[in-house]
Amino acid sequence: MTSQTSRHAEGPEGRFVARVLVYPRAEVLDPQGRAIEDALGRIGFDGVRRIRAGKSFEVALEAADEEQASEAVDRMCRQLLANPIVEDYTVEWVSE
Amino acid sequence: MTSQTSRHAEGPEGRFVARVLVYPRAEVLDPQGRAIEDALGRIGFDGVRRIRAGKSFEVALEAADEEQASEAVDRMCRQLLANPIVEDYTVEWVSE
Amino acid sequence: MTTTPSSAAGEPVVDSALAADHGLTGEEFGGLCDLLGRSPTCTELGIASALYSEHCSYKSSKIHLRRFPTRSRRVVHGPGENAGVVDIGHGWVAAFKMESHNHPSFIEPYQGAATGVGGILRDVFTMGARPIACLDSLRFGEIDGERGARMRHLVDGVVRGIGDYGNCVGIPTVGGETGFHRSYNGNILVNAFALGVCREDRIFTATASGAGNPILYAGSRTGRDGIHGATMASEAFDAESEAKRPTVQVGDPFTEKVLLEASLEAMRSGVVLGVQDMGAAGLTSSCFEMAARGGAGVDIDLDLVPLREASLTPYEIMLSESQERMVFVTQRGQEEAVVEILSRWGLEASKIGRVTDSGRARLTFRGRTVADMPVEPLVDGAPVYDRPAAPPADLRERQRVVDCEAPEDPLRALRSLLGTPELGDKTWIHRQYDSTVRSNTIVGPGSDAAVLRLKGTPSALALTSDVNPSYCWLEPRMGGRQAVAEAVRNLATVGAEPVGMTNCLNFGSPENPAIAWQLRECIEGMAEACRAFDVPVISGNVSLYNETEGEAVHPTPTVAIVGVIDRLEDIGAEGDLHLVLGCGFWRPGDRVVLLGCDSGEYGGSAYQRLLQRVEAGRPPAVDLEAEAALCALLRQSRRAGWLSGCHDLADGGLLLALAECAMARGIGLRGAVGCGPLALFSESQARAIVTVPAARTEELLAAAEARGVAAREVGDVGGDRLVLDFEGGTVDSAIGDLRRVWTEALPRAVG
Amino acid sequence: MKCGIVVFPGSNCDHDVYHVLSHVLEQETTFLWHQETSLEGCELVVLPGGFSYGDYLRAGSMAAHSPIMAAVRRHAEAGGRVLGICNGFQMLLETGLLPGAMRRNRDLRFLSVDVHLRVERDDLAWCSGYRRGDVLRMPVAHAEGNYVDTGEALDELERRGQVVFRYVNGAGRREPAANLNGSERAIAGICNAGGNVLGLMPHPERCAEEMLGNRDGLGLLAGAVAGGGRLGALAAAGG
Ligand SMILES: Nc1ncnc2c1ncn2[C@@H]1O[C@H](COP(=O)(O)OP(=O)(O)O)[C@@H](O)[C@H]1O
Ligand SMILES: [Mg+2]
Repeated sequence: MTSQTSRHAEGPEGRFVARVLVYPRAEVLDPQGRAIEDALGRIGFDGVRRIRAGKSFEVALEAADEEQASEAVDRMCRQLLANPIVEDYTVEWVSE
Repeated sequence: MTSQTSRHAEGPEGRFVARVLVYPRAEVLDPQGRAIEDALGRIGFDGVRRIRAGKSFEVALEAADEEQASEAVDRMCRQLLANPIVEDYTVEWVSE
Repeated sequence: MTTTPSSAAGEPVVDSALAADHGLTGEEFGGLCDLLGRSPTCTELGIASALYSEHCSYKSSKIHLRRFPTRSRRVVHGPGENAGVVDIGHGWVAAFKMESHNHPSFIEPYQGAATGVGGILRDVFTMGARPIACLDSLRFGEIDGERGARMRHLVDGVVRGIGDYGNCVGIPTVGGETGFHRSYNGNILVNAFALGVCREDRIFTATASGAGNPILYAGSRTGRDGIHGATMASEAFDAESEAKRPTVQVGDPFTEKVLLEASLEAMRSGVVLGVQDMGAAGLTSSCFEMAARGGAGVDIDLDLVPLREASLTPYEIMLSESQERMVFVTQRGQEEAVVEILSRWGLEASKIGRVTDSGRARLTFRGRTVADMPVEPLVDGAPVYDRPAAPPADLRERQRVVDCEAPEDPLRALRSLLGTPELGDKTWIHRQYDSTVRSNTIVGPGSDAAVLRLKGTPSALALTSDVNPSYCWLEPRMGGRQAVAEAVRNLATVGAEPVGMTNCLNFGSPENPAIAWQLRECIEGMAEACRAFDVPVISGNVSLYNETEGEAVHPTPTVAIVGVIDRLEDIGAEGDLHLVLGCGFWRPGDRVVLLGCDSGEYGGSAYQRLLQRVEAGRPPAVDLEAEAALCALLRQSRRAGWLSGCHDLADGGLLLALAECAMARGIGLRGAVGCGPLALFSESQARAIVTVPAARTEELLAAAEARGVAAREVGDVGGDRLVLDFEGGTVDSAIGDLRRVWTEALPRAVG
Repeated sequence: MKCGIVVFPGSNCDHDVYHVLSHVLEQETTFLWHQETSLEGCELVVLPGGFSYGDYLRAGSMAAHSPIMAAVRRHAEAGGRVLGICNGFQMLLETGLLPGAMRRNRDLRFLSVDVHLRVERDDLAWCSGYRRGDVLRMPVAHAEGNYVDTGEALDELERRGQVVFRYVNGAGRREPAANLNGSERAIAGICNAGGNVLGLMPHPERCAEEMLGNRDGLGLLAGAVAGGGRLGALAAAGG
């Protein structure tokens, strides 16, 4: 499980926006990615080497400070947004 | 539809990696995002203001140059990865 | 290649410690060294440990399984094939089997349950049969309150996993069962059943024969999925299981669907000799079992196996449990025809080796022989244990009869029972399953038995799965009998003759004498009942070591039986069949008749367990003759077209069964029974309620008398209330009220 | 009428439609492989239910790019009949032959139940067996049947009378509880402006025979092949 925090963006009144990306773990089968690769090949995109298909969440939350925001998002990922058994997630911070 | 191109990353031998984010359009109800907001509330995250739930694709492709890569990914999005009636997409470039 | 096999670069040294890590006893390891005449390579050790695991070898259960009757005039293939096969008439055969995916589902409920469905479907279509129906038998722990949070997550994941997989492949899930009990808190049970049909001359077996014939690999590429899965399924849980997490397999139902279509097409092409899917222990079990059945050997070049990651070792390639993979043996020189079919369906296929007459499995990797083992002794000569068995020390305590208090208000008791997840409506589950695809479903989930028409014939198939783990825990032999009896009875309610049984034996560790005893006793009870009803066991699966930190699951020998209704037209008017074969009241004015007698039995009953919070005493006695007589009467009445509905009495007893009949279509009953309030909840066996048009009552009663089955008229169908006089009072409730409690129970419990 | 059922990898209701068209309605019926480019003279083309390409990206999205879809489009543009059921409806949306899109069901779960539908048009061949306002019962079985389009597009759809079926309660009235997947305006099925392309989420092929306890769907399939005299009668009988 990788949790990479790059840049925190703080909006007015302690508002933070995180972007969570969730992908199947590298060693786990990604049937959706495979199917999309094949489909792109069929419709004539030959340059495509690999597709990973995942989920993306934009989480807007209030928190006292960066640290709390970061801690909360990390907990959300572990508890709900990602399934650590088959998925990895990364967290990035975006400005509103 | 928004297509925002930020930074191109070129790997060895004309290999590019794009990240495509696809979200329900703002005016379209996002049942999944809503469900996650509710679920997070139930398990005690009170700071959450809004969740948008979307898809994320990592596309590794070969192309002669940035422009071709960018053009190809944009076409993929329009033809397959996003449905413009209900979804917006953004493209970013990541290094390998 | 004649070189002595050696481990691949970077693999650990094989010694008895490594063997112990693989679950082999010192004796088993010694036996393996003797068999090979040398120390095994790493790959060989992996292979042997998989083949010697309980999952593949049945080493602790084999001696008991021999008790099952396995033959009848209808049996085409008994146990030993991927699925058993029985003749269902009109030139058709049915192939079916049930399998557990308990441990994987506990670790990752969605993928675990999904891949369980995938595996059982492959077992069926590798026989050449087209899958037409699934059942799922589920046991969960407590789901209430804080503590139940993880369990609710498991319920949700398992149900979505089963649904998403079966729905995508397009096989209807037409029934099943769902139970909750604290004994499953640390080990849930997910048993998946699949049934397929096939013209009788089109059945295939998983056999490798004909030296020189090519072996093709088809389907998904091999990754690091589920390595050690087979061994894992045979070990009890402990804290270390967490570390085994990365071994979860991910299912790809789309690939399964195309593999299904392509395989059936390839088998029809005439050039395929044998087919086997890669299930538990992947390439190992498929190669060894196919070779063993054909009395042959195989040479496999592991460099030719399509991989998802280039870095897999031969050990990993042989043990990977990546899903949606198959092995085909074709006529020599004809492999292209099969490759062509597969590729039309978008599937990769590659020739990975050939059949030999050496009787050995020889595996090469990067120019080196990494395994060279005799096939037959490893597959059929795996150790067999007669484990010490003894009744549990507290058996007496368990079976001590506890006085059961009569309810002050039977209606309140009924409502409490209806409001438990255990007895509540299961629609929340089965409405996530496509139950009507393939357009054969006459009766789907929500009845005693599902009924599927067989297109192009006058007949239908009926199927059901049953077991009462509390009964089995209190008195395993009786519980084993009861599971079979209830399944046969459920089939009889729709007039179906049982033609074959499959089962899944879910128990704790057989190394514990009390569990070994439970296993033996349950099997003995099941076997007695099978003989009494003349039902052959044609396939099955054993799942042992379902225990966590010494806490074993209740003994749960899940039984699934398939029955045949010869002529649907005998049973009722075509347009009414879905009503007549269901178990609800629907036609006002019909008479309600109760068949069978009550002996006031409460041990292990829902009333005692769920309302009085006691699990003790002896479970209801199963009188096999009485059951057989009741079932014969039900089938006779069905064939004669007398019945407009039928529901057997099971968990919860008479009042609950009547309430279920009333809730089904919101049509009630006005009636009376001559028993006290407590007896309304007794679970005496061999009983059923039937509805008949008033004009048919005489015939039915006469037939019952002729067969020695007690029969008494209870009342009339009609109105929107359930009104039942009993000795000392009346139950009177609007059906809508009962329905509300019943339908909200499960959704509320799962949150 | 010669009927063609397109088989995509992952189609799983293809045989069910075949059974009704061929054995119940006794039409000349054939399967068409998704990689073909010709419709072999079929007058009715059915895009069946199932999970084409696993529905891995969006339901119907990958099948929409199949070679045969060009021929289906030409057929539709020339006024030929095209019926999309469930996954087939999703494909019609993805190809743009019908307007709108699908989202996941409101409660994000697969939904397998009988629903009630109100017939909103009876001037189309498809509905020749029904009357406007008829309430039909049909099974649905889908995860992505939550129909959506922009407000203007929906208004336009309504104005042109392209809504053919709506989810209603047993009494024929719209209510949120009857619109289980959450579709905008309770839309269950729509047609194109010409009325020759129809898509719907429910499965008429699963309720077209007496033995299955429900024949409400037969009218639609009979309507689909209506044109000959005998067939018109059958269509009427199916309602
Ligand atoms: N997990 C499940 N999947 C599908 N159907 C289920 C499931 N659990 C229960 N059902 C259905 O709910 C109904 C009631 O189940 P149960 O009480 O076990 O029936 P019975 O006592 O007659 O064997 C049955 O029709 C059964 O098929
Ligand atoms: Mg029953």
